[in-house]
Amino acid sequence: GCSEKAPTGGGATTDDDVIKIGVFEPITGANAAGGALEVEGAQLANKLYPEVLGKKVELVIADNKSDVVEAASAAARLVERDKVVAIIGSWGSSYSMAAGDIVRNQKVPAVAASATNPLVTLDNDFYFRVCFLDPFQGTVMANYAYNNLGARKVAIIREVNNDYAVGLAKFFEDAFVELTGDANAILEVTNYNTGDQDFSSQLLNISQKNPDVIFAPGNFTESALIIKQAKQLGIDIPFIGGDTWETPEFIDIGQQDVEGAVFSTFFTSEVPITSESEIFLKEYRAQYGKEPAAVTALGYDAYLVILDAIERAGSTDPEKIRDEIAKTKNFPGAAGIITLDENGDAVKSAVIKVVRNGEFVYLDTIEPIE
Amino acid sequence: MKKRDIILTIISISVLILFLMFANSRFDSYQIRILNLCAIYTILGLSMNLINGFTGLFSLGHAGFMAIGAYVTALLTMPAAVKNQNFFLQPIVPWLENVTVPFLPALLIGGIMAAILAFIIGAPVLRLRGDYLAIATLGFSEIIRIVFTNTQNITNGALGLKSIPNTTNLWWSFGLAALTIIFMLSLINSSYGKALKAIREDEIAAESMGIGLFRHKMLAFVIGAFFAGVGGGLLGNLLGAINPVMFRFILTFNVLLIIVLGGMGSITGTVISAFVVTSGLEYLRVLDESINLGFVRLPGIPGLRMVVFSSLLMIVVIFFRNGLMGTNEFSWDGLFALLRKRPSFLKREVGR
Amino acid sequence: MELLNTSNITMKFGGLTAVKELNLEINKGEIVALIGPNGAGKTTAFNMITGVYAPTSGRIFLGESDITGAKPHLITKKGLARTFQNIRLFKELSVLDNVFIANHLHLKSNIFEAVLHLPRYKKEKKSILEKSLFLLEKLDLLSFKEDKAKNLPYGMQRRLEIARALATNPQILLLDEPAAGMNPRETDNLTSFIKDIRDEFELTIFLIEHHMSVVMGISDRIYVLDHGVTIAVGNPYEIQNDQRVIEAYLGVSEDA
Amino acid sequence: MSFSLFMQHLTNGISLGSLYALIAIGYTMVYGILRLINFAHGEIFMMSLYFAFYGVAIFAMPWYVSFIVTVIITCMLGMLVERAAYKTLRDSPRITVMVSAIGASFFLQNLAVVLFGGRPKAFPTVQIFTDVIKIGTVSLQRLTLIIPVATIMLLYSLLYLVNKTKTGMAMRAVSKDHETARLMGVDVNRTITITFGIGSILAAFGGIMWGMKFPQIQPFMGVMPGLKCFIAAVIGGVGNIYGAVIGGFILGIGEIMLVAMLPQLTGYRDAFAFVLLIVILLLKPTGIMGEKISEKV
Amino acid sequence: MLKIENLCVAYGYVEALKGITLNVEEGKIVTLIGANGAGKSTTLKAIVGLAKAKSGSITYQGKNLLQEETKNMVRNGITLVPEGRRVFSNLSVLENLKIGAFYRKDTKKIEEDLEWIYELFPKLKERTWQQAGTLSGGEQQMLAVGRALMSRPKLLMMDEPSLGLAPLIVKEIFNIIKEIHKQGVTILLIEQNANAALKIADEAYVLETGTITIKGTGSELLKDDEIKKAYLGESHG
Ligand SMILES: Nc1ncnc2c1ncn2[C@@H]1O[C@H](COP(=O)(O)OP(=O)(O)OP(=O)(O)O)[C@@H](O)[C@H]1O
Ligand SMILES: Nc1ncnc2c1ncn2[C@@H]1O[C@H](COP(=O)(O)OP(=O)(O)OP(=O)(O)O)[C@@H](O)[C@H]1O
Ligand SMILES: [Mg+2]
Ligand SMILES: [Mg+2]
Repeated sequence: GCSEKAPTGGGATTDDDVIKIGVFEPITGANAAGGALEVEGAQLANKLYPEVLGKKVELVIADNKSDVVEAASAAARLVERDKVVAIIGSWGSSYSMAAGDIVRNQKVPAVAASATNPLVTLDNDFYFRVCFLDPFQGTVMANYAYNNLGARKVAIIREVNNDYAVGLAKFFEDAFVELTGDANAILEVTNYNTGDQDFSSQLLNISQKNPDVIFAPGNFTESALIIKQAKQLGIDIPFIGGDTWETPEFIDIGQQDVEGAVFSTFFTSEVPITSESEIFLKEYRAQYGKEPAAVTALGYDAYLVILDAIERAGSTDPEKIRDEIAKTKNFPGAAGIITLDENGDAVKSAVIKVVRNGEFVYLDTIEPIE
Repeated sequence: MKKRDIILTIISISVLILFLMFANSRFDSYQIRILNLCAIYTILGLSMNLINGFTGLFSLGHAGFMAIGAYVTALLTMPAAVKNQNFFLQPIVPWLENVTVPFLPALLIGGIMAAILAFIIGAPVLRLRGDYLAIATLGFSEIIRIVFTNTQNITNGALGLKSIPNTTNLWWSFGLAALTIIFMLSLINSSYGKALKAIREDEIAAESMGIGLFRHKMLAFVIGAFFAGVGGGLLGNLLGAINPVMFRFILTFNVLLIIVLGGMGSITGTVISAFVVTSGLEYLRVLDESINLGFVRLPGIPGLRMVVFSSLLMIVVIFFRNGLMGTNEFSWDGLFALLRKRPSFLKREVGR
Repeated sequence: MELLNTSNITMKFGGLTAVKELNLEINKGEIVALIGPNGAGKTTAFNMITGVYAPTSGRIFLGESDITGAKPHLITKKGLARTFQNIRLFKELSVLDNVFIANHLHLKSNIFEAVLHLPRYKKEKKSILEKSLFLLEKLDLLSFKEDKAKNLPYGMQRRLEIARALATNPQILLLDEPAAGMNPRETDNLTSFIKDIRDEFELTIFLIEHHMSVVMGISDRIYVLDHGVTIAVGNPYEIQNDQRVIEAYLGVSEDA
Repeated sequence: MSFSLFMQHLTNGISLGSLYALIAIGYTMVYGILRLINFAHGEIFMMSLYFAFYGVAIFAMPWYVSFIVTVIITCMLGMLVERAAYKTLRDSPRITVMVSAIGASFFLQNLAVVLFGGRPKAFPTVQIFTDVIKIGTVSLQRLTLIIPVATIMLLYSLLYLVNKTKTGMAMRAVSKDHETARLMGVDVNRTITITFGIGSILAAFGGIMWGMKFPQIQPFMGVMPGLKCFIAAVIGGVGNIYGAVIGGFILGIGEIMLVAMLPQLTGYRDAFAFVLLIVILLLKPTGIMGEKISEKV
Repeated sequence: MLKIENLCVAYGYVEALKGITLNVEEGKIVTLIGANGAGKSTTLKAIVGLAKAKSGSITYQGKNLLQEETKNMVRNGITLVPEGRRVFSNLSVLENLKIGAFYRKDTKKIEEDLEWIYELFPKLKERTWQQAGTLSGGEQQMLAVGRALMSRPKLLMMDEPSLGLAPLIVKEIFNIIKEIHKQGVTILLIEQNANAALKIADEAYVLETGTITIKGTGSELLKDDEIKKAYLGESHG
């Protein structure tokens, strides 16, 4: 590629008229789907806002292959080879974590779109994120289950080898136990693994305990199959979940069986929060002819936050950009107003949606807890 | 060894050391990372070659041993504060919380734990043959991974570990790779090494010549696992973050690929192949990027790299059935012969 | 003095009794042959004695010790070595290594001494090397020591197998059809060769063979099996004139 | 556990087991003839789902036409894979062939990512198969009744083919000795190609059934079923067609019952297959119905 | 019938045949003798295409065999009984015989030929349903010959059919070779048992490390002193 021609080692001489921003995502491998969603967002943002400081912004996409070893190399390559000034990504907290040391040591800021694992930004001044964290989301769903569904007993089925699902399940559990004041409010926590397709015995087991609600954090394909199989087994208990469910495929796969499934997410197109949301929605629908996923909006926002920081820094020096990213406050993104806290995490509202008539329908907005 | 060869060997080792010093000061972190990976894959490749290439056991359990090494080394080198930060969902078991040891002992303990596990697994599994051994060892490595996913208060489960001290550097990785090479060469040329090769050639004959099959297979298996553990430890402390998903079968396959391409039963081949495959895969990244032809800009096709890589792999395997080196080893004589264009250096047996 | 002794060893494969109640007595220094039609159970008897199969019933003694059901490598350590009906050399390894490996069982150094080249290993290695070269020279194979075993002509491969077996320092050597695939001329040479090594290495030899010229030429005693059953024991003269042996195995004599 | 609950679990187990069995037959078939673990089998299975999907979704074929086309194309794909990845390696060391096989499987995965995209797609289900019916207290999809029947039918047709026809005899001969088979006038390459074709047809059948039961497709979906069904084949005795079916049922029912009886072990469910595999191999080193391979010395 | 001219075959760097010329006339028994590793088996393998010729030519009834694939050899009437029998151990005796007639379509004739084989080898008839792998060495050798005959060969090539067989069976095998020959089959025979082979051979060639050193009729060679010394051994003088 063209980037190869840049002299390596020694004093960095970047191309003068372009600013490179790395997009660090799983393009191939098991998480390719999620990666693609975020890339869409970043690319759309780049198309709409192609310039900053009078220079063209170029996205350099690096595939982390859904693999931790590769992820570290890909991140190192972005930083050293492509001389990017900042990085967007990655879907999948573990890949972000693998890049953590590199961005910190090389002092290049990274903004994750949807990595919700608290460890990503913890103790790393160079990692940020534009989404909320699992603890918040867990609380939101616990509240919803307790208040709106009147649930007092809940069963959890979680994707045990997925850090996101394990974390979310735990935060939900803590919050729900606190709400009910009942140490046994969680009847059972049952597990499955990524790629599993048969959940019948897990479902039968938890249905025997008669929970009011089943909380099922995990990948959307598996989740859709879980709900589908539950219906086939005649289990008529409401399912609630997390932000990963908000993909068209969740409905495609689940069809009428996922009707009524409720989950929390970052953003809704029904109630555009900012003017940026409307621009994003319009352009996305025009380009792709469908409704965007939340993580796409977040990928879009990650780009904008970086761009904004470059603008404010008036420089392409990664360290200066980092300092400006850290100061991001009340920034109007497509998926809501973004304010980064001292950990570099976004403090923002969550949205609750339900599947109705084959579409995601907005239910409620939950403001962040101070 | 001839005097000439000793001198040449000393010269090349000095050149390597000079190169490492140069690389350390002048290379960027990306290049250094790739070099580190090359050296680590050399260790992993050699350890697997001992089991699969020299002893002829068909073992696909390497990722499991690496996982043990990586986790043990990481947990032993992480300070208590970092551990507590990591284990925010479920606290770490107390006996692990406060142990912190320096890198080298941690690596060794990692290797030894992998070796102990290999010993336990080996007792039942090494009785199996061929494909059955392959699938059983693959199974064990998957079981290790699944156990690591589910023992949250020891391994932090799916969350993985992060902020592992970045201790691995060129000196560690190349130093240990060099030690591994020397160890393997010395082992292979010793009476024990020859016994292992005899087992590969013909188990029944080897046993009839007084070679205890089980004991020697176990020896290779345990030593291989030890080095796999050390390699895994180096890898974990290079990456700084590990999780159970990373130790899937594909990791074993990467190592297998290296030894098959290099030549099963050739130490030289493994070393060459570890460097070629690791850096080659990085180089192919170009395919995923957009290509600027000056007048038009071709968009990169995501995933094309892996398609090209897997087809290259198959082509290489098809045309170099016995790998680049077969079972041959580098020797100075061979090199000179090659320079004089004698074919004896890379002589391949036909119809094997 | 009795060196090898089997008492009523029997081997069954599923419904088939390959060897039935075989009683062998082989004395030190003897050359004993085992003959019989194809499928009579000769190789099976060898496999039981060498530990490849554990006999279904019966006991096997090597000198004083009971080796029934012991692992092949332990039996070899006790001083019993063999060759195979279908050559089983370490094909990809050099001729020298083939013989070298057969010394491994007597190695006293442990693996660390070997890898670190500590003095004891160095000394042992030197003597193994010397012994291997000596054996190769004895068997006229010295000039091929660097060749891969599989590249040797068939006859030499057979000899190498014997050299390899001798390297384990056996008291008794079991040869399974050493003359198979040899022409009559080579077969004659083999006959004298077997006698030579018996004397040179003070061996006891137990062999299976279909070439009567070999069997009758060197055997002190002969056992004859048919369908797993011992149908005759005796010296060559007795065997050649035993009606049952002629019927089952030799056929009417017209000089085999 | 109540009786009706137990029956429900058992039904689920049989239904999963018969799917495993169906795919395991394909593995066993190829292994029996070539002594080669066809690692790409799972990927051929995955591709068949995509073919069926595109048949219905893009080319708007009725489902039955699409399914027939799928079987045909998958069969061709299998033969193609054999040509590319295995044929040239006929006399190579086994491990080389194994690497090539794994390489082929990665190739197909990545190809699927490039061609079809990494995002999962919903498999077009057919109402008459997926409708839920109730038998007593047990609720099941019609499919659950169809799959075991299909599996048994395919089992017997295969047994007939392998044991009673000339092609089958050629297959068995090829499995022992290529050179001699050639000497007898057997077209070894063709026989192997046919074997792969049949194996792939089985993968396609398995794929379609699987897709209707678990209606989602993505490029990596072949890995786990591939591995599990291979394990099923090994448990039953790889190379033995009956064995594959038995292994499939044992694995399917075992997995379900494990979780049913010991709910606290759900996280280890995938390990169950491997534990079972290892236990069985230790008891019977060549699987339940595997031929005893005692090398004649 | 079969003409080999200047045939060279190499396995990698090992030259197994260094230009041999040999002629098999229709209706004859031709035998090829020579020490181990002389290249006898290689000659037969080259004829059926299992070993690749480097140079030279092989013609059979005017047809260039080097162009021909192994699997088509039986159709031309050439069948090889390979060294070491190589019966299909997982097939029954009957199936082994049937696969010998694999290319044939004349089902009725096949049945008749089966009867003929069972007449030649009554032992095989007893074992029709037994798995070939469990037969004794001698029985396997008979099966290998029977299997070859089922293809109704015009030229039958046998690679050391007496290898490892009991004396009684060796005699039987040679009788059968004579019997087959009487029924009009041309035979190319490789034997270590030079004595027996030369006795039945019309013509004989001696192969030494890849070259043909002596040729002549069977009885000529039997009397040849060189041959006696090199191949027949003293006890057969
Ligand atoms: N591993 C085995 N499994 C089943 N049957 C076996 C096995 N080994 C040998 N046999 C059977 O046992 C019988 C005796 O075989 P064995 O090899 O001992 O014969 P042999 O006397 O050595 O014959 P030959 O002279 O042909 O070598 C044969 O019928 C053979 O098929
Ligand atoms: N596949 C092979 N690869 C390498 N060399 C081979 C191969 N097959 C045979 N050779 C070599 O070719 C030469 C001739 O072998 P061939 O098998 O034709 O001998 P032969 O006369 O049939 O001997 P035998 O009496 O042992 O059957 C030998 O030196 C042998 O080592
Ligand atoms: Mg025998
Ligand atoms: Mg031969």
